[in-house]
Amino acid sequence: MSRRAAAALALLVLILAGGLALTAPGSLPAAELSRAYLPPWEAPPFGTDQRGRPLWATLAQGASVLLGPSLLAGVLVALAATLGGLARCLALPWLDAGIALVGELVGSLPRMVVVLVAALLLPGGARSLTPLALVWAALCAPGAIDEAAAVAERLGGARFVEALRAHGFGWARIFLLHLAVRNLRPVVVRQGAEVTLQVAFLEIALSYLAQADDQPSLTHSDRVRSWADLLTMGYPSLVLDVPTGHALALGVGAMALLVVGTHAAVRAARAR
Amino acid sequence: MAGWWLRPLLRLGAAATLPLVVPALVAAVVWALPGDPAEIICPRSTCTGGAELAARWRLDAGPWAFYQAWLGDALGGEFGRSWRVLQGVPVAELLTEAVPNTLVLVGAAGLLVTLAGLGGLTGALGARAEALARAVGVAPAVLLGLLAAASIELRYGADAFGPDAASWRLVAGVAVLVLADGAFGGALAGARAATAAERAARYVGVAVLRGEAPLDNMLPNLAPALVGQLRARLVQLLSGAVVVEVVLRLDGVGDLLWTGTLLQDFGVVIAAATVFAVFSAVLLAAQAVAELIIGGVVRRVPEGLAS
Amino acid sequence: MSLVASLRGLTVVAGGRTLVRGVDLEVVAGRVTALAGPSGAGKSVTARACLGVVEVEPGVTEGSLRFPPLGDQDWLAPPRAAGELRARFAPLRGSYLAYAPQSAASALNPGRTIGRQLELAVGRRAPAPDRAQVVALVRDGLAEVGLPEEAARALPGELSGGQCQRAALAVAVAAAPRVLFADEPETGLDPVLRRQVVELLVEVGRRHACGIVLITHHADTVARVADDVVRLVPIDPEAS
Amino acid sequence: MTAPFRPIRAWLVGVAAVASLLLTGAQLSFYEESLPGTLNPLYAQSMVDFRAQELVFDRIFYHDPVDNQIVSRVVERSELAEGGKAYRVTLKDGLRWHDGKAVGAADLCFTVEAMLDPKTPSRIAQGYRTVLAGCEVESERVALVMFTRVFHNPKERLGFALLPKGAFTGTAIAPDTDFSVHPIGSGPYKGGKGKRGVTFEAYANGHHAARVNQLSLQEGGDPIVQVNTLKQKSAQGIVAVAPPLRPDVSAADDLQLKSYDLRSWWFIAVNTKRPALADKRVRQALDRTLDRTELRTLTIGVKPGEQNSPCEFISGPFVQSSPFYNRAVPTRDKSDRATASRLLTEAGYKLVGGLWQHNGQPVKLNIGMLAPLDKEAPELLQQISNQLGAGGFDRVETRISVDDWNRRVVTGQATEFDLLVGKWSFGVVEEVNQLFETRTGAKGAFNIFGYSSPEADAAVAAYNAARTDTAAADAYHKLHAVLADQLPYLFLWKLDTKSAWRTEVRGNTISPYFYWTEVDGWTFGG
Repeated sequence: MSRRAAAALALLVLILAGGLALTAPGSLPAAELSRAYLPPWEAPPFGTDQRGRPLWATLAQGASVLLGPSLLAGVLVALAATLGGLARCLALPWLDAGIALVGELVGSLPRMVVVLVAALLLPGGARSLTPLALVWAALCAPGAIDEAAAVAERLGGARFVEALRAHGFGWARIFLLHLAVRNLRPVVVRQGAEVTLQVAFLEIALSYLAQADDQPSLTHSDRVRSWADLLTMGYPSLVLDVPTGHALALGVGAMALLVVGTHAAVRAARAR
Repeated sequence: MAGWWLRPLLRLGAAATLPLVVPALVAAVVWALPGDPAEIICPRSTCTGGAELAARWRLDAGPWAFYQAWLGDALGGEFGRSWRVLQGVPVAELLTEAVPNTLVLVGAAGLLVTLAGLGGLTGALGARAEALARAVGVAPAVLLGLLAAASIELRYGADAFGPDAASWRLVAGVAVLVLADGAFGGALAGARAATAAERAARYVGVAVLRGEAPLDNMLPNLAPALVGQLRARLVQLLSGAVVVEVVLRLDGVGDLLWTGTLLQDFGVVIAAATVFAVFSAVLLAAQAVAELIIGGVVRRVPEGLAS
Repeated sequence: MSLVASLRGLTVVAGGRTLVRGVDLEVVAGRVTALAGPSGAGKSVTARACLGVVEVEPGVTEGSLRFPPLGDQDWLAPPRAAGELRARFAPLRGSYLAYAPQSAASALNPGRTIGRQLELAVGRRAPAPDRAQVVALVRDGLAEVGLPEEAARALPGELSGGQCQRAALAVAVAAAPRVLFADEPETGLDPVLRRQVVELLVEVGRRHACGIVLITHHADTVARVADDVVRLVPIDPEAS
Repeated sequence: MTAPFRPIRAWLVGVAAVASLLLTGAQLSFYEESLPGTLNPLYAQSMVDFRAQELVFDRIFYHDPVDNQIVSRVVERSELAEGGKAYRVTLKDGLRWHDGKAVGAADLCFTVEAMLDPKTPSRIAQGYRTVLAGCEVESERVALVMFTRVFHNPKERLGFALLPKGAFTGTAIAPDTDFSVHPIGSGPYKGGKGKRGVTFEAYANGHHAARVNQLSLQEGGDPIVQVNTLKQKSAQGIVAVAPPLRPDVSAADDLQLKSYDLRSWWFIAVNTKRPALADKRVRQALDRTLDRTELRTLTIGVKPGEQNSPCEFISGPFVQSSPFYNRAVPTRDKSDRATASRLLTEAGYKLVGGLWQHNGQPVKLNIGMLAPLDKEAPELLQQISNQLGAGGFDRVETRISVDDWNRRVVTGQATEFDLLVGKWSFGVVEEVNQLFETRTGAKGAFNIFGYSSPEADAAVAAYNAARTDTAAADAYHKLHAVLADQLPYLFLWKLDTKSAWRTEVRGNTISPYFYWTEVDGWTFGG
């Protein structure tokens, strides 16, 4: 798939998810028990849940819950990686050692454990994904910075910059265009996309686990549903003859959409 | 280069302090939060053993005093009682039941992931295996866990989550943990990439001309990177264990941490988080020891000359 | 003086292009045969073919190679696929045939001490020496190339360029080879070191009654040390 | 039971359990609404706790489910003494605790003293401190219980569970002791609480001979999955079946739908302490903003006019079948938005941009609901919120876990909420004093928002002074009328609970409120 086609696909997924998130209803639509469990062909576009509510509302609300924070986390990590890569070209050994040390410490603990302890200590049970997304981004940043710095190292680091300076290029042009845009772009976008996908799946996992224990989710208020609800609703269809297969398919489809989007973004940004 | 043994020793130091740092951090954050710390740790109305707990853990005397008291107890195996996850049961008892389950789960998964690394190193597992593993690995642990739980429930019905299906759930848990979030695929890809990069180095080509085996030459230089990759992968397995244990209802430390967080049972959470810190510390220490061994092998000299 | 290697009519083809054609080479124990020619003439390809390591396809298409002390088996007889040659020459590499690489700093295994690498090389001698002999041979190997005994404990990264070149030579010779291919030993060295290394090579080679094939493009080196010269002329692509 | 012996005992219990399984293989597994919080009767908080503890402990006196008479399994004789201010109880002979020790008068007096001990921080004990004054052991099986005053129903006042003196070191009993997980009782089953369920093993005793060897309590997940699991014979019963699934259960021929009289009624408590809601007219407006018929249809799935509907509307804090229910006070089935806005404007509210404002401040209602209610009336919180939104109120909703409800709401600490959706159930004594009496000392222990009104206090005083049932009924009729007017609670409906059991389970009489009182009569073909 050419880079241009990949970029188009990634953009399409982003617009689709963004559109869904923006059109998400503020609270649960009214229930119509008579229209429960309708398959997609009887109640387009995605059928209804056990309360007769259209599944597209759950899909949209799920997108609104996880899209913002996961994109935010992805962008932050990408930014951190870019800065890390540029810093490696400044030949500041103490900075490189410092980043390595932080990376070691942060990388030593399982991320989910850190996120859960943070969730416990969040004051007043702040039911939002953003703080947890920021914690996750902070945990991923050192690894991303390391990898970007390695790319800068292979380029020649400070020597590469001096060579370009010798050609008379300005600092901005060197750091922004040559380093950031041309050389660091592939690794930085990949790191950002990976974190975006991880945070989105983190939200789905946390919401699903909360429902497994019949407790309110840590990541969103009870007013809205998340994609985890599609999985919970669809699970019985695997085990019993309960007509919620379409909910499971929709949930898995939504997750697949995220995967396609992030992988397309990575391919679009890959080196020539 | 400063003594090669400096970095492993630093790592050993980090391993020793990690289990001490985690509870300290949690205590510091609790005191930094608005509201009365004692109310967060052991609210008076139900955790009425609180008076005695408040005295023993010196909740009123600030974070440092609490930390020292808690740590003193913890080293003695006393973590106080759970007042919400299983009210009345000593947290130590919950841990003694949970820790072995997590060790078996993550241990077995870790073994398979190590095999993936070796497969990548020796070339036994090729590009096709990597592509397949990465494709499956795209699915997150919660999705694979859900499918595994369904398959078990189809086979065992209602007592799928009872005692007699426990061994099947463990096997499914290991499979999910290994395959999900690209654990196996990542380990294989990482090892293959590192090996390919090393094989391209000149000294390997020359070693072949000298009649030596390429792998034998690469190993000492490749080992530190592979050990580092493996440790990061095992830490990722610990992270995935939380999801797998809850979805497949394996009573491990991850499930304990999750239930504790959900029910805001502070004693259980700080104990479970510290156990995870101990697991991570053990991995760090293992990596340090491995690096020391590798350093020793690299610096080996024929005996006679060692004078 | 006995003939240790005789190569007749070697032709190596890579894809559509012929790298070398019709190369003849006689290597006599104790004598230095220079394999000279401009870079790209196929000097390295010839040396590697003699070591049975051909990474191109179809690779060796014609030529015969005999090592008289081992009998009159033609080691380049078909089948000549890369894997086949690699396996066939395996027992000879590092024992009968040795290879001293150019710019040794990046050719020695960074993860092994010089002493250890010498020990492994010595271990490939036939019959295998025992513990005491190994230590003695390693000590002699170092002394022979003018390296102090402490160098045994050093990693290649901790030695200078010249020291690495000497160490690489010591490792190559440690296996008591009968044929030693020295690939551009002067590269990356300053003029003074360059002269010392070449002389050391010749002196050590003669002492071990080893047939040396010196690959170089420096005319003055050829003039100074070579007993015989085989000049390779690059093949004109249109002509082949 | 000192620590070293516990492993050995546990091992023995394990062997016994396996042995009993092999013998009859009769394990009856059933789904509860949630796991019991504790098996220690002093700290029972939810209905689930009371039901689970009924299997493990004997309540001294209890209501016979058939004729509602007050009877006992542990008391041989009992008579009033000291002019009605004391009660002499003679226990039966041959009763044993689950650890084999004999049950004696010392245990009865220990239980009373434990409840009177101020260092036992149990709310149930706190309630009994206004009833019991002390206890004297007169002989090995005779104890004299002293009351704080003369009661017209002394036996009903001794409805608490008997605790073993030998299992505790002192009368101060803390909630988080091992007893709450491995209790020792005298009831038909010995209980052991695990993380994922509770197992009960039959314990033959002088007064109990349960025929089902083992009961296994599990937390019910998705209601649909529960019903289907029942159909597949993997479980035998569900304590509370969600209304939408009841037709499905009654349609299945190998399942039985049995009613479980919980005498419970649902309410929305209003925070009378909040200025914006202090005015009675505002609460009356809220009451008219709600449309109970639509709520019932959407959440419980009961259509208007349905025959013997499980859910009937109420106008006060009692169920219609109770003698205390005041039929003169009408229920408000439909919403009346016009009157509601008139009342609000009278109370000084202004409608700005579609939202009500009270002296310049937008009124944002913080609504909380007891989480497990979601199972019986799916999304009730959401529908109430939608209706209040349509009525012009800004609002935010939160589901409150059972722990937080019992820990903060019932004890009056959840003052950050404006509306709290909950449910009260009454078993032995249908007494609502503690809900509406001004909260002073031991009085008004369950007064959620600290509501206080002289008329309500007067009605409660009249009830307390009543010597006869009719006098008590009149007092509560007056209270009903007062509350219907002042509306500290918006009274929703009575919802009786239905249980589902497989037909192989026979003789399964379900006692009101405590459920398992007659478990000895249950049999299970297995």
